[in-house]
Amino acid sequence: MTLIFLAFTVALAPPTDLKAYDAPDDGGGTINIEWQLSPDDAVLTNYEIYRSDNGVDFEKINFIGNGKNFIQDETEDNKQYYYKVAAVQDTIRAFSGISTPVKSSAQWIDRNKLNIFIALAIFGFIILYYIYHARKGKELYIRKIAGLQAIDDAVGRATEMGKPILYTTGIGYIEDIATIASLNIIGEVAKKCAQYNTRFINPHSDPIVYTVAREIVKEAYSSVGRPDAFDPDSVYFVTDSQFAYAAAVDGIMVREKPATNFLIGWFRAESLIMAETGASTGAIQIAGTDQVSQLPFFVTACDFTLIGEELYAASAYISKEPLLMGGIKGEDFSKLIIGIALIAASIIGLLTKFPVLNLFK
Amino acid sequence: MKFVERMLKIDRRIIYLILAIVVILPMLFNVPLRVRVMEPVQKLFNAVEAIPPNKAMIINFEYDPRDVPELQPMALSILRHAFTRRIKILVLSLYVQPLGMAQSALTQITEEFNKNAKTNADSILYGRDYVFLGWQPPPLVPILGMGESIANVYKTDYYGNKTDTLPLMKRIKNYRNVGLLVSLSSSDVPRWWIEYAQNRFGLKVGAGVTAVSGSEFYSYLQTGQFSGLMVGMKGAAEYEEMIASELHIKARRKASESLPSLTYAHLVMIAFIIIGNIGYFIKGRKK
Amino acid sequence: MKRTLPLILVFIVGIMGIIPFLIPHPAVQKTDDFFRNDIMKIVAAFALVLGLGSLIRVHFDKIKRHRENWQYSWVLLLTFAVTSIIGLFGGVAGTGPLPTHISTFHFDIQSIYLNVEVPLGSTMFALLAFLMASAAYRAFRARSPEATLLLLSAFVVMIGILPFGDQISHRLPSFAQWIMDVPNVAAQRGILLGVALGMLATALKILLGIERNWLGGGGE
Amino acid sequence: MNISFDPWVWIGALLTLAIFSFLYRDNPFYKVAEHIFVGVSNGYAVTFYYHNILVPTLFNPLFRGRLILIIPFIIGALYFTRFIPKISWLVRIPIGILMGYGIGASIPATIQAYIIKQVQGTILTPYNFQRWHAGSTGIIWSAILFLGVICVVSYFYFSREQKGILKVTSRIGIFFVMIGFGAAFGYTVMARVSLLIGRLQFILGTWLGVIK
Repeated sequence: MTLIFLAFTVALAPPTDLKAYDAPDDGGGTINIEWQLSPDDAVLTNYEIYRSDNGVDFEKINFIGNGKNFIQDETEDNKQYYYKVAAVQDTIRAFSGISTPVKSSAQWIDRNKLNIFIALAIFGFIILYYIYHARKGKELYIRKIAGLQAIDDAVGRATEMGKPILYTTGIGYIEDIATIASLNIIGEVAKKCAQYNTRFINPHSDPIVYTVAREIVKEAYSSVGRPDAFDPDSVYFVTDSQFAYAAAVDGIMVREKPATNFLIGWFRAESLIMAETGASTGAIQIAGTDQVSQLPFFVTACDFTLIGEELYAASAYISKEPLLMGGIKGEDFSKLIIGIALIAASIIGLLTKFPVLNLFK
Repeated sequence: MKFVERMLKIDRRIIYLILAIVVILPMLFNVPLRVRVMEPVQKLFNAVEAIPPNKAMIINFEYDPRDVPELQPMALSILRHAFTRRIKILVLSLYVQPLGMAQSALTQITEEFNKNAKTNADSILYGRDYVFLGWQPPPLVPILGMGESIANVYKTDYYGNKTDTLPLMKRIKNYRNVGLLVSLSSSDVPRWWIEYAQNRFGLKVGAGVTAVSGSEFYSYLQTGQFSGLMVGMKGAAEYEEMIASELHIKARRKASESLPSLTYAHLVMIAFIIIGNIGYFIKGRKK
Repeated sequence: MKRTLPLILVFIVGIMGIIPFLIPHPAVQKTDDFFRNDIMKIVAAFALVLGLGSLIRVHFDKIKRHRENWQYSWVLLLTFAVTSIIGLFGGVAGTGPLPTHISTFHFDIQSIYLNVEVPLGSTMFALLAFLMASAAYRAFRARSPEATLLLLSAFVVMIGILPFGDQISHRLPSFAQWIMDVPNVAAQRGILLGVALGMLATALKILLGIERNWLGGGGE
Repeated sequence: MNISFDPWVWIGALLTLAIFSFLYRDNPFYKVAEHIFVGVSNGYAVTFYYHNILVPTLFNPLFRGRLILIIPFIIGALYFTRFIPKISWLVRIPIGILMGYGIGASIPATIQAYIIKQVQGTILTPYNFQRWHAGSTGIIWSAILFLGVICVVSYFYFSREQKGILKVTSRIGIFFVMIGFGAAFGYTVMARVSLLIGRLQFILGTWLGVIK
């Protein structure tokens, strides 16, 4: 009898050197448990994890498939726990030793994220430094950006043809940087429309973007001394449903036949639906977005496309605000640093064993 | 010259019309197009073949009517494959909408097999050869819970039978008795199976996804987290090709029948691009 | 006041948005949670009223002045009213006080969504098949080296992913995939790096109140 | 030929055709469909915002005495000041809060996803070479990728005229961009045509029943 019992207990080798420790860089409430696989791992049903708060009476709290040697346990902070792990084959269990007592706790800093904040510090400093310089009235050069030269002619053309101008900021929210960049450009376009007395159509798919745009356009009209010319119905909300919005904009394009369509902001699949419809009406189209997935379609269907960062550059450039221009110089310097970092890291990566990739987790 | 001019500005409606014709016509004649099977689908087929006799396969239906054209053919092929090889099947969804898709696929294929079954042995019986577990919210509960006990997560099946009374469920206790899970989805769900079921219980996972979402999933195949992958109608067609050539099943091949439409659509686009360029070059020379 | 108060707010709230990334401690995470899941959601929900206000005003105005196509504004306003009423009083699952079915015919909000909005949406989406064709025909002309490259790579990939491309050469599909994996990724990365820096710069300018365009006009 | 008798199928089919008719030219059917689309989508939005956000996250907890929720309620209400000229500037407060938080949160996310991750994937190291599963050619591909990224970035260098070396690199950069765009365009065709086939199967199959 005892022999058989013994036979069973020795039949299965237990998992060895069990480690239980507080999960690092987390908000507490978690303990990591690690062990060396049982030599019989292949034949196991699974591993069972047992927990105790006094080191004597354990209760099964979790289990994990064989081949695995790590699990996390949800715990109460600052309460002591003991762990042990059993290798299980059907009804047979072989227990590991009991872990040293361990408490879970919350950390104040997530070290894995530090690199992000170092990067933020570096780039942030550079950009702000150049903005500060620009404030001191240093003249800054920015190369020509095709789409921008086009804007003036576009409005002029519309005036001659006596046709309106359509401007859509896409389906982004107010916190999307592309939307904000677009809102910088919309003001300038509206100003020109006000000067030339060209009709301005601006449908929206987000109520907040609509509210802000309305203010900006209104401001643009009064800034050139024609507040009376502002038509409150020229800036309006349509719907927040992606394709319903596209359907509505398509409708405007074919009915109002704008001379120029501005498709500048944050776009998804509706980008080509609008761009191609606009092209079919013979309008000049100026597009711009930072959505890489949509750029191919704008580039094919539109006359001018502000690609990615060009959009932001444009929004700074067009306003001629030295402060905004300063930012661009800062971005350029940051690019140099990224380039250098890439090359340096590659040299290290190629010549040494140093795990350079871990710096960029 | 006149002709060249025309080559340069063909009315878009003509393009649309021709495109519509070449897409619709093949749909009326349903002539399947043969394809060479690419690695991702070959892998999935092999993964199904490799399921040991004592283990079952889980099919996770996770698509709504919108994705039927792309994903339903995959479902049918997988079911046909499994039933021919006598692989036991568990069917489930994490959300409620796809249940309808699953039901219709199961009815169609089981009838198809039982139509020409003579003995009880070679027919497909509910509870013995397959079980429709149905739906058990929230999604993470079944994904994790089935690692310990499937019957505990799905106390009753889709039809309300007590799960543990079904003969098949007496043998299939948890993921350890599951050789492969195939997730047919247009959303993120295949990723969840990897993140939770695979990372924790080493469950083998394969997937069938729509062409729109396809590109996001290839990397999981490269890293080996997916045992195989079908993308869009082409992927579905390749699987149909496999069961036709390897298992000699004579059945409708809906995806393969859509391939001609797909192909001709591409060819029409290419043709018009070429026409446009020819016109452009001739005109260029004239100047 | 009218401009400074909002600017100060943006700065503070912006910082509140940043730190939860660095600090896992519950003290921080819980506040962030409340901010994101309660305050943000609710404030955003209220905004819809502004939009709908505009929508309704514009269309009533159209009807009043008999602007071009004013009849269709009735269609819009009516479908809007009906859907809202069914949705608000019929309940999400059709379990509200308002009855949402006549014998076996259900017209609860979900059926409306599935049978009206979904078909309309997926058809608009499907239009792209046609629009891509006309766009490609018009734009893919070998005018310049750039345009030629655009055209060629589109070509290779279009043929390469087809069964028939494989019949031309077994190499073609893998070449198409290579274009997707190497030059395509290089282009995307390059653009993304620029975009990221642009975003960062703009974000900082907004938080620090250097870029205050969004305030629009009115009151110092 | 067994045509459907489900009214919803008919509605869906007619709307589908109305949208497709737009490809020929703008017409009354499309106009109706378009206006229905906008109307219904807004109606659905109202329902969704009310039943799935305001009721569960604001009203219910508030009436259960979670008074802190009065704060977002008031902030949200500030939107309406837009209609009261005297205090209309208050609308900037809810807008500022949404925008500020969104932008703040986006900063670390952007740096991680768009800068650090991209740089990591580009660095030339043995590990990145294997990632291609392309054997010995992996190193060449990584090298091309590396070159491409540097050149594309140089195209976005605004504060110097594109002369000399910068002219060369930015030209190469734009070549990469064009190849990438072309490929992405070509790759998308299949997905879009699949969607079209889906709609046609609905028309010809579910509705008209001319195809099985």
